[in-house]
Amino acid sequence: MPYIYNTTQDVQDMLAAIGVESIEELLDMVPEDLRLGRPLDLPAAQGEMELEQTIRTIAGKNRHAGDTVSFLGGGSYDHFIPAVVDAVGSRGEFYTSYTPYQAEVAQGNLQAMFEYQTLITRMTGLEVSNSSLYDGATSAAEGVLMAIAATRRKGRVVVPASLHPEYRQTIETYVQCLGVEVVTIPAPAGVVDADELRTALDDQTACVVLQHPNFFGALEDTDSITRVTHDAGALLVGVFDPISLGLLKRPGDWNDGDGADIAVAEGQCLGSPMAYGGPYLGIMACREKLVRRMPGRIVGQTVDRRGTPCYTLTLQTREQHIRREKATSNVCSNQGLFALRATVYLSLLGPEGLKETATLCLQKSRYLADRLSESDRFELAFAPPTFKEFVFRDREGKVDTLVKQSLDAGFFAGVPLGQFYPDLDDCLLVCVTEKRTRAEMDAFVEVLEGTAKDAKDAKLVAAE
Amino acid sequence: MPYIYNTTQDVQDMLAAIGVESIEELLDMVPEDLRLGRPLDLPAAQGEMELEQTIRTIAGKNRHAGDTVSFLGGGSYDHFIPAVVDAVGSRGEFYTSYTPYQAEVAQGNLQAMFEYQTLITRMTGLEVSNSSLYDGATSAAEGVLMAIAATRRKGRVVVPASLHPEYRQTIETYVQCLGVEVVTIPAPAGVVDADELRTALDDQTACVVLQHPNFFGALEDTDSITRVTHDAGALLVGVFDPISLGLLKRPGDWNDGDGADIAVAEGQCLGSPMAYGGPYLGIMACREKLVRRMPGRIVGQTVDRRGTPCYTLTLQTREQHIRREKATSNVCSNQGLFALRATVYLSLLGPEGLKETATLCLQKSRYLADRLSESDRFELAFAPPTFKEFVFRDREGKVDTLVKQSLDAGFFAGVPLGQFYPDLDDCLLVCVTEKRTRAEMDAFVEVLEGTAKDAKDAKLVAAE
Amino acid sequence: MKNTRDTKSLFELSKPGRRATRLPVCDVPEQAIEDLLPPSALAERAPELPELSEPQVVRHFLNLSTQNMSVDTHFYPLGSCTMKHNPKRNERAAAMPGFADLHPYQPEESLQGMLQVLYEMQEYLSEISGLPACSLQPAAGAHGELTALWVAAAYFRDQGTINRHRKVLVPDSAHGTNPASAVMAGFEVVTVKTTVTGAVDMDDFHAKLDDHVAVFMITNPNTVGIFEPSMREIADEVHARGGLIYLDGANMNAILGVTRAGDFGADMQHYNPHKTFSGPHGGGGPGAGPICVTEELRPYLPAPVVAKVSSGQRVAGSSENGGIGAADGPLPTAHYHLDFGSEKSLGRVRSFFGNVGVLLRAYCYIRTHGPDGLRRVSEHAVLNANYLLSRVKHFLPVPQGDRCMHEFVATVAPLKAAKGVTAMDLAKRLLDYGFHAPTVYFPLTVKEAFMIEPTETESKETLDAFAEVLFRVTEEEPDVLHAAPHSTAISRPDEVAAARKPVMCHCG
Amino acid sequence: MKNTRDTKSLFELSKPGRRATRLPVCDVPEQAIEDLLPPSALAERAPELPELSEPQVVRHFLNLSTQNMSVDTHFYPLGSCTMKHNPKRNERAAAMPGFADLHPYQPEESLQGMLQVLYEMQEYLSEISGLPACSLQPAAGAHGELTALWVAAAYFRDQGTINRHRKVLVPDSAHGTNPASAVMAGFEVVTVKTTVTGAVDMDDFHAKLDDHVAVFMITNPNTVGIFEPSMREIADEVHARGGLIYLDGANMNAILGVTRAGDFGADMQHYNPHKTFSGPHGGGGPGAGPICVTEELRPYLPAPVVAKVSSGQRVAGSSENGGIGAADGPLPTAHYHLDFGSEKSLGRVRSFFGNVGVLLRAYCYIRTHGPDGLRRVSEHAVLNANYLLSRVKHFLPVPQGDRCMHEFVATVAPLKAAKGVTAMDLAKRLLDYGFHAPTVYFPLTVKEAFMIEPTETESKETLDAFAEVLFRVTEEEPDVLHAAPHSTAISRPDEVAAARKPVMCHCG
Ligand SMILES: Cc1ncc(COP(=O)(O)O)c(C=O)c1O
Ligand SMILES: Cc1ncc(COP(=O)(O)O)c(C=O)c1O
Repeated sequence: MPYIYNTTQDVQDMLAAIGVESIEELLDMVPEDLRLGRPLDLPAAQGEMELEQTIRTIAGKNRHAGDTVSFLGGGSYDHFIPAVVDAVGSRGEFYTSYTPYQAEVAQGNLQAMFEYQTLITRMTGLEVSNSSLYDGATSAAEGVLMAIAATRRKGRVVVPASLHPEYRQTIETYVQCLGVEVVTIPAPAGVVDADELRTALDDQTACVVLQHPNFFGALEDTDSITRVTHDAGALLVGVFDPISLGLLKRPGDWNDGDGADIAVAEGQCLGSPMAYGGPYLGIMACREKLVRRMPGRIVGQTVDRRGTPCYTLTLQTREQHIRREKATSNVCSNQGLFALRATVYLSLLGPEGLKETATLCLQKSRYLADRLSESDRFELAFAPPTFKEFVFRDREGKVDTLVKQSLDAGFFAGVPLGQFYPDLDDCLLVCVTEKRTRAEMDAFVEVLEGTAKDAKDAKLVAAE
Repeated sequence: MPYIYNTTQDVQDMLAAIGVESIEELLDMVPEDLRLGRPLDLPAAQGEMELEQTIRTIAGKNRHAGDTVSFLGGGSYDHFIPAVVDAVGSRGEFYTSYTPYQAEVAQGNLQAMFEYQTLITRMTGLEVSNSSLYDGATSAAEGVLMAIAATRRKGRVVVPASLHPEYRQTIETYVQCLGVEVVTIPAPAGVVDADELRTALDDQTACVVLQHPNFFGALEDTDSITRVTHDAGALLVGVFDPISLGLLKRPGDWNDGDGADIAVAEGQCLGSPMAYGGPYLGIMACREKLVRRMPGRIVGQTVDRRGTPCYTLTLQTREQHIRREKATSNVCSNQGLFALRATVYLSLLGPEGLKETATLCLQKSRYLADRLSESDRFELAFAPPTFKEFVFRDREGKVDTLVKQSLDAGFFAGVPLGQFYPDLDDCLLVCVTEKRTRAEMDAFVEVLEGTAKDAKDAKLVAAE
Repeated sequence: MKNTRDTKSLFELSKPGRRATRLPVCDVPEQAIEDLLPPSALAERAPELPELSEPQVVRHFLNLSTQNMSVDTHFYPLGSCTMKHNPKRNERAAAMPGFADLHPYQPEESLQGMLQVLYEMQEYLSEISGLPACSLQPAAGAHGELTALWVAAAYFRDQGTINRHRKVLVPDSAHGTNPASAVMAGFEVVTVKTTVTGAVDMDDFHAKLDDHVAVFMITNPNTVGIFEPSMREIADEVHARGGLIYLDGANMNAILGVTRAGDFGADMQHYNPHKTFSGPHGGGGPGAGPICVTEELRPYLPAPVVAKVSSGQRVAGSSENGGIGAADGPLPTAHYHLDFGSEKSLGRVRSFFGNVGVLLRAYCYIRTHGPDGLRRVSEHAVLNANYLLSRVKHFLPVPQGDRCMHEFVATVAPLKAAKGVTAMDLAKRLLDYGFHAPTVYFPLTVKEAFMIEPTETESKETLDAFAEVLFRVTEEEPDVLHAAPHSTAISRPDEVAAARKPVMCHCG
Repeated sequence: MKNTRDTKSLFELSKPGRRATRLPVCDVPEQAIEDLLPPSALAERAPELPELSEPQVVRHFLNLSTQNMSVDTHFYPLGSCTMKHNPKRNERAAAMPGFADLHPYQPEESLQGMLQVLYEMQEYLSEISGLPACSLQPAAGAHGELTALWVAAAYFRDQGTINRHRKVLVPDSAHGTNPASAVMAGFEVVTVKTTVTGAVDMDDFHAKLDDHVAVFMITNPNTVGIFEPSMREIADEVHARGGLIYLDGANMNAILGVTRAGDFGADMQHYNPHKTFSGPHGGGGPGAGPICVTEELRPYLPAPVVAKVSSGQRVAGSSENGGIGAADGPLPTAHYHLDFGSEKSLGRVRSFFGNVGVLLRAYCYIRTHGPDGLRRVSEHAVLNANYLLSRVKHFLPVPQGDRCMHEFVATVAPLKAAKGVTAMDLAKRLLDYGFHAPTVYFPLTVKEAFMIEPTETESKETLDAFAEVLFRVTEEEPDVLHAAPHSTAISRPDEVAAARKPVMCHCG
């Protein structure tokens, strides 16, 4: 047993000290009739070398962004991760410690979290950040719960159809048992219309959840929507793409600083691997006045008994381990390691690096969008300006074939939207990060157009 | 500049403090006429993301033991490296520190080196180990220089042909300028004959260098050779394979403890990557009486001014930084990081793990040797027992074709011996470590035999 | 080797014009930003991030790291958190590009290895729990509780009894996440008393049990490390009322291969793979919180789950679900796909599939151990805890008695009464001796609780050293203890001040 | 966070029967060992390695690591060692399986990426040195010196003048490796005096220069950080006698893109890529010591070197050299192969190709910087050193004057005379303030030498802090300094005792 120290001698000595004959005797506490009378039905143990061979073989059955040029986005992004992020993230003192209950032996984690919170407030333009939640979707849902509690409005929550569908679904799950309705406003032009939104808001509307750039990559009219939302006495939960803030206004600055009351984001793009969707980083910031309703751990600065400045967990009376059923949330374990990674990532990028990254995403995605628009077969689905993602339509409606043939040619083509929006089943959501090169995009366009040429063959394949 | 902190403002402030106008002025110390008046002709700078893409593309042009089943050995081995070795070796405090000149802030390195030395003495059965030299070949050469100095015999050094040819060549380079002759004893049966060896020893012979298991993987008659060597008043430099010591007698124990006077080895097999041949780990141990002639750093245990036990570099008066032209060697930087890795590796294996690893190598290599011997086309080149490597002959003499076709089929077939021994140009040196599976070996044999069937085609290809 | 200069905050270390990152020049024709984006959407400047060089970033964070205790470096007997060794081989596996660089929306045919791991993981967890249906989605233990309660709600809704089954019973010794989750899922929390051994007080249980009970959330072994003696009885009675039993599986480390939730009457459970199956705790997270439920509850699980199709079988409806190619082309060989489940599914509880990186490490852990190994884990976890109990009880009373499963709870109350020394004092003083503190003041049912979970990945030598130090500490002068720790850079942060006027980010 | 239990020696931590490694069962028919190997060759038992568990190994070494200062964590101004930042991107590159898992005897066609890196590295180093021929083989700087001297010997042998050219001139300020290498290569060492600036004493040089001089080994910038003022004159005069100039390139960090060995008269030089090109020092090593030489000396370089064949060209004799397949099959596209060189080659200086892992990191470093970036490295190395000199000279005399290249040497001699405080005292006291010490007592030509090399990868803030602490330290009470360091776990090991009765391994 590689991880167990006890030798046969140790076991004997320990049993003697306890005063029992055998380990089985210690397990007597489990009533005989509840015992599992057989070995578990699991594969046999493997040593490290065998395990590595097993795992490597399984990993080999996957294709990944390292061997396939990826144009996939939709909330998980292939941004570049500097080596320093891994070097820091793989420090045992960071990743094998836990929640800093003993501040004296956790100043490293506490300070890093405090720095993370500071970065998030500076990124969002809001006053307070917690030290992480699970992911973007659950952060959005927790933001909605905060809004419900803060406004004491339990009627409805309004979300545009341009919000990430999985975020919408998650919000639905979170509010359904509380009797709150989720009202979806269509976004046929790829963005929500502020006037249409207004009509959905009533005096029992707790909040609007606005994603900007939205799921389709498009920029929403943040100013009008902020105004309309606040006019209705509802709170605005802004969902942002951290990378976009290299160019775009911060959620707190929308509508001249009126802004989002709560801002949430998926922080995976800040130095964490895509890892088939998790673990990721739920970012949440809010206005000062909402802090006592905020879920999750918060680190505060204070002094110790000798007056030395230091850090500690604070406002713990919001939390489940103190307040139990009266807590603001049930969150316990969070995503500390990824908050750390984001902190390192942003430290390395700095303001200029973030701006340049955002600019490259913008320019490159626009290049691909322009190239695709030139084709007879493809068109952009929506008119509004986009940041790093956009939706294009295959006039021939052969999205599955495009995806399949792209894969064969070495590309992840994009996210087929039919799975989320039946009327967009001829559309793909395409993402271009700073990692993509012009050569890759040109080759991708050729593949897509090559598919066009082979449309007949493709059709045959599809018909089989 | 990612690694330079100085901002434009810093530069101005610093120049002002120094009292010069520009950095160029500081470079005035280099006479104008010696200056390079142009930029260096090198590729343009690349940011981290571009660099990684460049490097990844280049790496992609290589095949490696991860994608090709390797039967290569001959001094560099595909043994399994546990993840803990990497985890420890990638600690910045280990790999970005240097020679422990300031013992107070280097106890980590010093203790690890002390533990390494202890492990090596226990592995070799000799009393003293240094804390590493460059590699196996230079360690062998340094061992020869020690023997020359210790015996004050400057006539010759005797090496069997079964010594790794690159080690022999390295020894030749090291002793040539000193006027010492290297006499090679043939090993037509794959091992050296003790009686033949005896005839080469004269009263100016400083040492015999005996590799066991030797370059062909075969076991030498260590007892007789030790006796013959010592009878001639020469020292015995033993070259060993650390993994083999899970089964075989330690160099210090040969001939009933008479043994090697100096033992050297390539330590790469102990947890370091093959990395196209370096950096590796030169292991050296010797008898107590030879310690003051030993090259390289040695860590000793002592107490500090408060009596606390601790570690420090010791016997430094052997070294170049103290003794300059009178030093035992010119070695300064050594291979500390790989000595550390070896220490971690051996800690993880323990006596049982080493024994089991050695046993698997033995059993599996014998399996492959047996399988090949069954074939009409192939035969084992030598009769003596082997450990993890063996030499087989292609009766058709198509070694290059075998290698090529194996590569195409996903195998590194073995080391063609013609490059070192013209009369063995129909032979391959094959190695089987614990990582190889029966399925891989069976497939390999099929490929080799498939080649046999396609001999005519292969011949055509070769003739082109 | 202290270095306080480089641990100044990032914002103090920042200097205008410093840079660590250099991006490539744009390789496509650049357009004016104003032509691409509406000026009203553009920020005047990028956020005020610190400006640093790469060496500075490295030094800052490496020096910070050494201000933490961690499992990699210290004994960390934090009760209820199962701070066991985090194998490096699992980290190596998770870093493989074939896992780390997978996008969640890749075509399924490009994900067969990943889906295989997840499918097998569902199977393993079901086998270990004795509950046949599994969802890997929840992001942590608490999220698993919440998800399971949503499953329960969906079930009662489907049964048409949701308006009757409104209550969730929670023992007072339960973890705080339990009642908090119940409230989030829209239930009413009813607290059930426990005895000194942490066992459910059966009188109180009977007093609280009625037809409105939807779920009994039980932690078993409970938070004082005792296997619930009335487990079967409780399950039967709750079931008789139409209610469900939820097992908080945080303490699975005690019972792997010994007994199973499904076998002792639970209908649902979550796992904490970051505890039981050695996922590193990441300074707070990530975790994962997969749940297993009975066959009856399967339809309500969140979607998607991974399904396996044997060779020659077609997947029904996979293309509707975004599965690519499965319905086209030649008949597939055995393969895996995402199944978006029944109409009855409660829906999504998060984005994408789950905390896959944590699950993958757990997968490696389970495969490293196999059936015998997993049982041995629990055996030695129980052995270590009992051994430590046998040593500690001589100087710190252990109200639960002489025996425990994987952890036990001592009390510092007598010491407090005698000398004014609190559980917190002892905890802080242990830090001076190079031990992380146990969990203190939890469970709430034990006064001055001192909750010790050594785990199986510690040596007798360490346990002995810990017991000796703990004994020595109990003998020390109260003043020394009140002022502890003494050897750390800081000591006893003023939490009251921190909460009164919270400073939650670096200003200026 | 100290933990002294887990830093007991491995041998004290060992316990019979503990294991961290589990090997697979043998999957081939097992034969009795005695049938496979002669019993006389077999050990009675495996070596007495410690028996440990995996968590124990991790804790032991991680705790040990934090007892080191390192560039990753501390300012480390160790003169002559160029302790600059070690970029993490280079580590990532070196860990790629496409480099880390290459066997040195793979067929060349399976190594084209590796050979490309090495070929280009040869070209880069030649361009930077102005010396057109390159060997990447030597394993460290000292090994490079030795190899270059063997090149010289081979050259003189070939010229038939080896019996005349017997002497190697070495300045007294040179690194100890220079004279040691010269002796190993069979030459006689003649020491040349240097002035207070470390410059060659031209009178002494003229006195020592004769027709027997084979090589002048010069370090330029020299070890006190001064560019040799008589460089050209020395080179010309040595050449006039038929001798060669060898540049010890340890100080290349000062002159990248500014001046080149070949341009200032050197015939040979080594590099220390682990200094100049950011290879991590590994707690002592590895390094690498590639050398560049003139066209005239090329034939004598060790074999093999990497050669490039343009498309359509055949390699002569590649199959004799173990190159596989190159002479067969269709005409190759541009590719690389090992060239085993001329008859005149001095032969091998080690096994395999070289310390490739170190060279690969250096390759990444050069490509990260490009031509302008490399020059900027030297500019800022020189700027930082001069700035620190301008601050230090006010309280520690710097005999060489007000100016330096990449490093400078102060002297503690006056302080010693005045208060009995030595360079060692200051060095030890700096440790208390979180700085690694500079190099002390080298070069031997400066009394109580205090050799400071800040490198370009440090900030003005750090240099200011260092200067302030150093100043404060010079003002401290001698007793405080003699007893320093005070804050470390140990202080001033008894080296005399250690050497008198050396304990070089753990006994028992
Ligand atoms: C008994 C118990 N239940 C639930 C949880 C919550 O698990 P998580 O932190 O993964 O959300 C914990 C975690 O500490 C626990 O100890
Ligand atoms: C001036 C000088 N020359 C030569 C060397 C030797 O280099 P290496 O340690 O790489 O053998 C050093 C190393 O410290 C040095 O400083």
